[in-house]
Amino acid sequence: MSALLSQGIDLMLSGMFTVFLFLCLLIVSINTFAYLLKEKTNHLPSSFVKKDNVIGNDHLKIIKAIGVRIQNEK
Amino acid sequence: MSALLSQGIDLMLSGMFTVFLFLCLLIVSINTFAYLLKEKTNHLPSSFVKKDNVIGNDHLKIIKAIGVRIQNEK
Amino acid sequence: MSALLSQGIDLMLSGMFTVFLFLCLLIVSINTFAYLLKEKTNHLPSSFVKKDNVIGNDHLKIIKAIGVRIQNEK
Amino acid sequence: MNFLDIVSSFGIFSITLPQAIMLIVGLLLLYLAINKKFEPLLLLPIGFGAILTNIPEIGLSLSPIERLIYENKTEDIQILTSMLGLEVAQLSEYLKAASYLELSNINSLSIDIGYKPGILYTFYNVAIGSGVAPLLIFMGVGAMTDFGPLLANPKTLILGAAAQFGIFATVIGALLLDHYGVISFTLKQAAATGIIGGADGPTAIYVSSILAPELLGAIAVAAYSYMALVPLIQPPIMRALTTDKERVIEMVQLREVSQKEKIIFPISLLLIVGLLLPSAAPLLGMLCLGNLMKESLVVERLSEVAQNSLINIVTIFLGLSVGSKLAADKFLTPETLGILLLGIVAFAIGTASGILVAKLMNVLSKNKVNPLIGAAGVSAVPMAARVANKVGLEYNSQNYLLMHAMGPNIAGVIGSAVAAGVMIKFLA
Amino acid sequence: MNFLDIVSSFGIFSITLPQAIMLIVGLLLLYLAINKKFEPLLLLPIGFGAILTNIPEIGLSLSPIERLIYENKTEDIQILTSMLGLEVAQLSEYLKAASYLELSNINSLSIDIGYKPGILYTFYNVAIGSGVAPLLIFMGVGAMTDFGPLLANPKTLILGAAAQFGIFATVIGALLLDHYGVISFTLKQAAATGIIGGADGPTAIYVSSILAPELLGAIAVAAYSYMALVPLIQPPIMRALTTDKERVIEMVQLREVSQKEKIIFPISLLLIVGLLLPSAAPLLGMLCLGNLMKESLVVERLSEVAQNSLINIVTIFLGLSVGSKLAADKFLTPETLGILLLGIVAFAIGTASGILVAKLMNVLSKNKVNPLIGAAGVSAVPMAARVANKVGLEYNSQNYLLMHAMGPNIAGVIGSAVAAGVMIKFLA
Amino acid sequence: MNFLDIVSSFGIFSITLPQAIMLIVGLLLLYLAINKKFEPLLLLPIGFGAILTNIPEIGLSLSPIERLIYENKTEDIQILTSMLGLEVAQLSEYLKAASYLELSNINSLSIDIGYKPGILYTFYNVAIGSGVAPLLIFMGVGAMTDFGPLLANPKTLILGAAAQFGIFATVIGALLLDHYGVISFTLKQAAATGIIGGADGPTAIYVSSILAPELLGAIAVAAYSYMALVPLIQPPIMRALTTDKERVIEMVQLREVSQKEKIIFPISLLLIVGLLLPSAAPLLGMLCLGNLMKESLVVERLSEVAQNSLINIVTIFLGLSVGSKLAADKFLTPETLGILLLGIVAFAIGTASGILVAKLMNVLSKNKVNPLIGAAGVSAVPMAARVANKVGLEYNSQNYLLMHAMGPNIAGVIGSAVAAGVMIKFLA
Ligand code: NA
Ligand code: NA
Ligand code: NA
Repeated sequence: MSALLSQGIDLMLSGMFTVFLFLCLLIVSINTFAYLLKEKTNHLPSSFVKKDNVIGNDHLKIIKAIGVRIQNEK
Repeated sequence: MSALLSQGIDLMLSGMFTVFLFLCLLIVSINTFAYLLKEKTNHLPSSFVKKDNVIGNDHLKIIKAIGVRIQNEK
Repeated sequence: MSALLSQGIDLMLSGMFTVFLFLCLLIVSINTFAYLLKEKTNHLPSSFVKKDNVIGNDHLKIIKAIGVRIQNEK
Repeated sequence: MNFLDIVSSFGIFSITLPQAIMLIVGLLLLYLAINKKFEPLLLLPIGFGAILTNIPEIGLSLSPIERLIYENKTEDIQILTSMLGLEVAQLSEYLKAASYLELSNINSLSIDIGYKPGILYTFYNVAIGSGVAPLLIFMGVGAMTDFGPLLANPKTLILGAAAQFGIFATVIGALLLDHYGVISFTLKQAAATGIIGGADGPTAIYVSSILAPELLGAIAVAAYSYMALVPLIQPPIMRALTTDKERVIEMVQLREVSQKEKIIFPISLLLIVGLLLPSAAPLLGMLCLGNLMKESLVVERLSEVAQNSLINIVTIFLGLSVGSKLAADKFLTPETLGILLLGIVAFAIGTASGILVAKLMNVLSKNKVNPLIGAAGVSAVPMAARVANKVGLEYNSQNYLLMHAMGPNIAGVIGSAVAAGVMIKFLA
Repeated sequence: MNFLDIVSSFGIFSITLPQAIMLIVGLLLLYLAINKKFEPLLLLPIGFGAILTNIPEIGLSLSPIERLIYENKTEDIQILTSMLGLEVAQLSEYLKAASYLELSNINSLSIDIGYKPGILYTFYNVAIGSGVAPLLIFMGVGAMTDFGPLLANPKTLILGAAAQFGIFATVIGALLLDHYGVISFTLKQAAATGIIGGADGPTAIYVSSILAPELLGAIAVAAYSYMALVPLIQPPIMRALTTDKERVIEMVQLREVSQKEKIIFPISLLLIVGLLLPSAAPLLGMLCLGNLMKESLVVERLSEVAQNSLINIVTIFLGLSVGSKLAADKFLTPETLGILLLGIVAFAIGTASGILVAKLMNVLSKNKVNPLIGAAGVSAVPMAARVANKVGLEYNSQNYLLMHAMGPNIAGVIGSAVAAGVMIKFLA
Repeated sequence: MNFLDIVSSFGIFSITLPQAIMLIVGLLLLYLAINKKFEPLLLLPIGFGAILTNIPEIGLSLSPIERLIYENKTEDIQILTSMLGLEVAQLSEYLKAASYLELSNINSLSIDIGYKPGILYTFYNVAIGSGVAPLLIFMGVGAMTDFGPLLANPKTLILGAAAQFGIFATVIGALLLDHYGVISFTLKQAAATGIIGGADGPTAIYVSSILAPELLGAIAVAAYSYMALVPLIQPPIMRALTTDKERVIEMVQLREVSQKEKIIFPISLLLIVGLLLPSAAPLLGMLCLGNLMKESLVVERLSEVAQNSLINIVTIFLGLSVGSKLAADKFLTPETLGILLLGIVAFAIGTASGILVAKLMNVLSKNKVNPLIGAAGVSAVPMAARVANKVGLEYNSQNYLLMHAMGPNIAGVIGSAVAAGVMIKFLA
């Protein structure tokens, strides 16, 4: 294998390694902050959480509506 | 006549020649494309063309209205 | 007193002198133009001036309303 | 330091008479812009820039070396000349002969000695020296222009060509002034002066920044002022050169122009300019780009920004940069008087040429044009077209010439950009 | 001067065949942008810039010295070589070996001789050479991006990582082409070519401006064209690599994400990139800045301008600058063919990698993901996410994958910026 | 290359403690901007810029030669020194003594060796080094400011003058710190520190960029932070220096100001600054230009863009550029501590001076002013005026001082720009 090819493979290995490591660290960071912030908002009354679900359903409707529009666009 | 003046006249002649030639070429180009695109849209029903005239009248009204406003502005 | 300190005091004196002189000149200029422009508009009918007062009251109301909003904001 | 020293160091005690005169000129431009609404978008920042430029002591429109010389501190001049290995007396000769590279080094040295470039000098270099600002204005103009009236009646392009005669006749006029020793003009300067007749601000600035930057201030001021004066300059000429019968000619209603034609037009104009007159390609190319962004309907974001934020930002800098060329020593010259004189001649001849060629067209063709719209060929968009419309209405109150005049009016923009290209090609 | 001389001096008579071909390429890009709506925001100005660049005679994308050589006037070349103390024959060797400082001096000399930098050359240097334009675009993208879907389901970040395999596989592909003597690529050129697989315009432009500016034109055109072609490129691969059962997988509804999480995300991303891979910090940093301006809710003025006026203005200059790299002699090369070929391979491999890793994740985890969203990991925001949604709906008309696909889609932007950082770190 | 090598090359392993501290400072600024709403328009980009600046390895705020030295690769340093004909050990001496021209050449050489300028270094030079950004902010501020309240009651200008005593007292304070060996300040540095008391961000940045760029970061951070803290800093001083009787004074209603007066004001201010204190003309001139564009009512397009798109774009770059001056080695110094300390002193003295002179005016004039509005003379527009209004309402719930306080508040902007002009005139 030529030196150039071997350098390319080195680049690929270190590149993919870094990309995965980076995004995994990002996952860890996201999950950590999600957990920490959840902790803090856990004291909210359950009625608030329910309301949240209702919003969730609205959200779903919106997503579907967007989807339909996109489909029509294409 | 001084050299400078004669250069100026040269500039004038080549300038006016180029300006006219340029804009004449542009006229040819505009007419050509107008003709080519008309060819394509000639298959439209005559009712469409009539409608076009009606739009034309609206157009005229708008122009007159603009004119009146401009007159008032001045 | 060190040379540096004395330079600082020089800077302070000339600075404050210039600032005051500058803003005083600005006061003179503002008052002059206010006077000159008043002269010109003095020929307006008194009804216009009255109207002006009415506007003034509106102005006051607006200022109060703004004040209330700012207070609430804080 | 006592307070008298401070007072005696005030700028007013070092002002020169020419600077004082230029401050008044700046105020006059502000007055024309604000009270008379003379092209305020340009004349307001130009007038303001003129005042800033002529503030004493500070040299806001000067390069570092120019500031060093303007402030005239013996000590600093000696430092510079010793750095350059010159005698003090040799400096001005050296500077006159200096190449671009040497000047750039001298400016660096002057910065070392403590002279920063003036802020308006920076604005000028970035906005006009680079050529960028007039080009971006042209892009914005393109994005704001509807070429429809021109496409609907392309033969009115001829009128936009004819009116450019004002440009070249003025070049000859300037050279005659030079020939008879009244005011001296080089060919480049004469050409830059002539372009005022194009009645198109960015074109005039672009051309003069290339051919005669020393005259740019006067040329831009003349161009914008006379554009604002078009309603006064043109009607007498229009009345003198037309008969009552001609003035009431009603023109055939313009046909509808399809969107495809509007899209194809800037592209074909770009190709024609690219293949015929590459030196006009920057100006006309940017006009075409702006218009294509508008008409293509697929990049509304870009079209919108080109005709709003971007053109407005650029206009501020363009105006201030033009103002930076109104320094007393460069503006208060016989050339400026000549430019102001020749500029109005250029407008008049352009107007006349447009009208006369319209009359000639009527002789040759059965589809009559109202010769009043020929006057719109000088450009001064949209003022000249409105003037044609207004004068037309005076004689025939049902005869709205506005749309018909827009054709030669816009054609005049293209025409003067072509004339500019010819000048740059042969003289730059 | 007679009129024949004038006509014979028209640009068309000095056009070269490659220039003519490039004019057609420019027209083709305009056609794709306007009629086919292929990423018109970029391809319209790129196509327009390509035409401007290939206008004969004028060299709008050339530096002063390049213009001097392009215009090839014996006299001027002699002046320059005598200034440099060289024989004419030595000039091209000298230029090849010239350092940055020497080149800058040579350009100054060329300006002295009368050759100004072309306007597109100026645009390129300011917008891309400095790195500013792609960074500002990234800031605007950040200000327009809602990272919510990604924060709601962070494991989809894995898919955005996986799809970057397309980048590196393409690097190897380019090196194999070089190895077998088909088309020669250096490692830097191969890397810049690979980044097309990132399916992210600003990243591709940023990387190639650093690693292989000579290929930037082809790389940017390939990147934007293939991004526009994603709806054609991806579906066959998506169908080939998934089973009917997989394609109908419905995913758990995304949880609500709090504003605090959205504020913390760009900050933590910034810190991670700063502490891991500083070479990716300019790109990702600007993305984070834009996003933080949006999500912090305290600087709406800045967020608004970043995602409107500023990004639109920058897009115009970026497009024209990319177009300036489509000069005939640099674009009509075997490398361009190789880049166009490798670019589509990169997209295909990236798509496949995303899908396959999604399938692998389903093997390892009980919370199933629909592998179609893996294809969105290539980025091409938001096109690839829409494609995933559309293909999903074909098989399950109640299965809206759009929001789920946005996670890997945006992750793909981060992933390719990380890949870009690695390349810059090891190769720049 | 194995994966451990890759990991060990991560930026985190080359971070220095000062850099880590500065990352925390950057986060703190973001926290203050976002959570505490401390002047977020500036502190958010400043904080973000601070983080970018202190990312290890990459030197985003460094010039090419600084990056070369920061990365400290023996080989590259040797190449450079051999190019310069120096020993390696001589380099740092050489750089210290280098002139502007030499530095520019050294930077070119460093670019040749492979070190590009950091992106924040570029931003700083374009935005602040050139002086452009603070000036454009001032233009935008002018276009947003209504000078009406000041024109209606011009004697409140005196209060705007009085409050500038905070500036000069702080200069003396800094020199005393130097005198007693606590923290060393040069006169220029003391002046730049004093300008914090102007409570005006762009003025502080403009002055410190000219007099003490090495302190610009700390000065700008102090200025904006204390402006945000005005509601905490001022009220205790206001209460301490006024009696209950004074605080309830109701002021005569402001007269109407005609549009003509509003148009004439920026023009006469421009002339006064031009004829008295040209060194303040750039700052005040741009303020006047913005205001004239607003009040003239003839260039709404320009006024609109100056107070929206343009100022917003410039703010982003200004903030990042200020952040670029928060490099660890320049910020973590005793001077910074001194600046933070002196800055709050400056605000306090300015506040007190404004109040005391208002009391003095009441002794001399029968038209009483409420001394609370004297505190607004420090500027910190419009925060200090709001504070005056709020404290006034606490003691007299019908007494709206807001409009009355706007006069000295805006006068304070003019006053500190004049003070800035004096400093630049005597020290630059
Ligand atoms: Na014209
Ligand atoms: Na990507
Ligand atoms: Na102040």
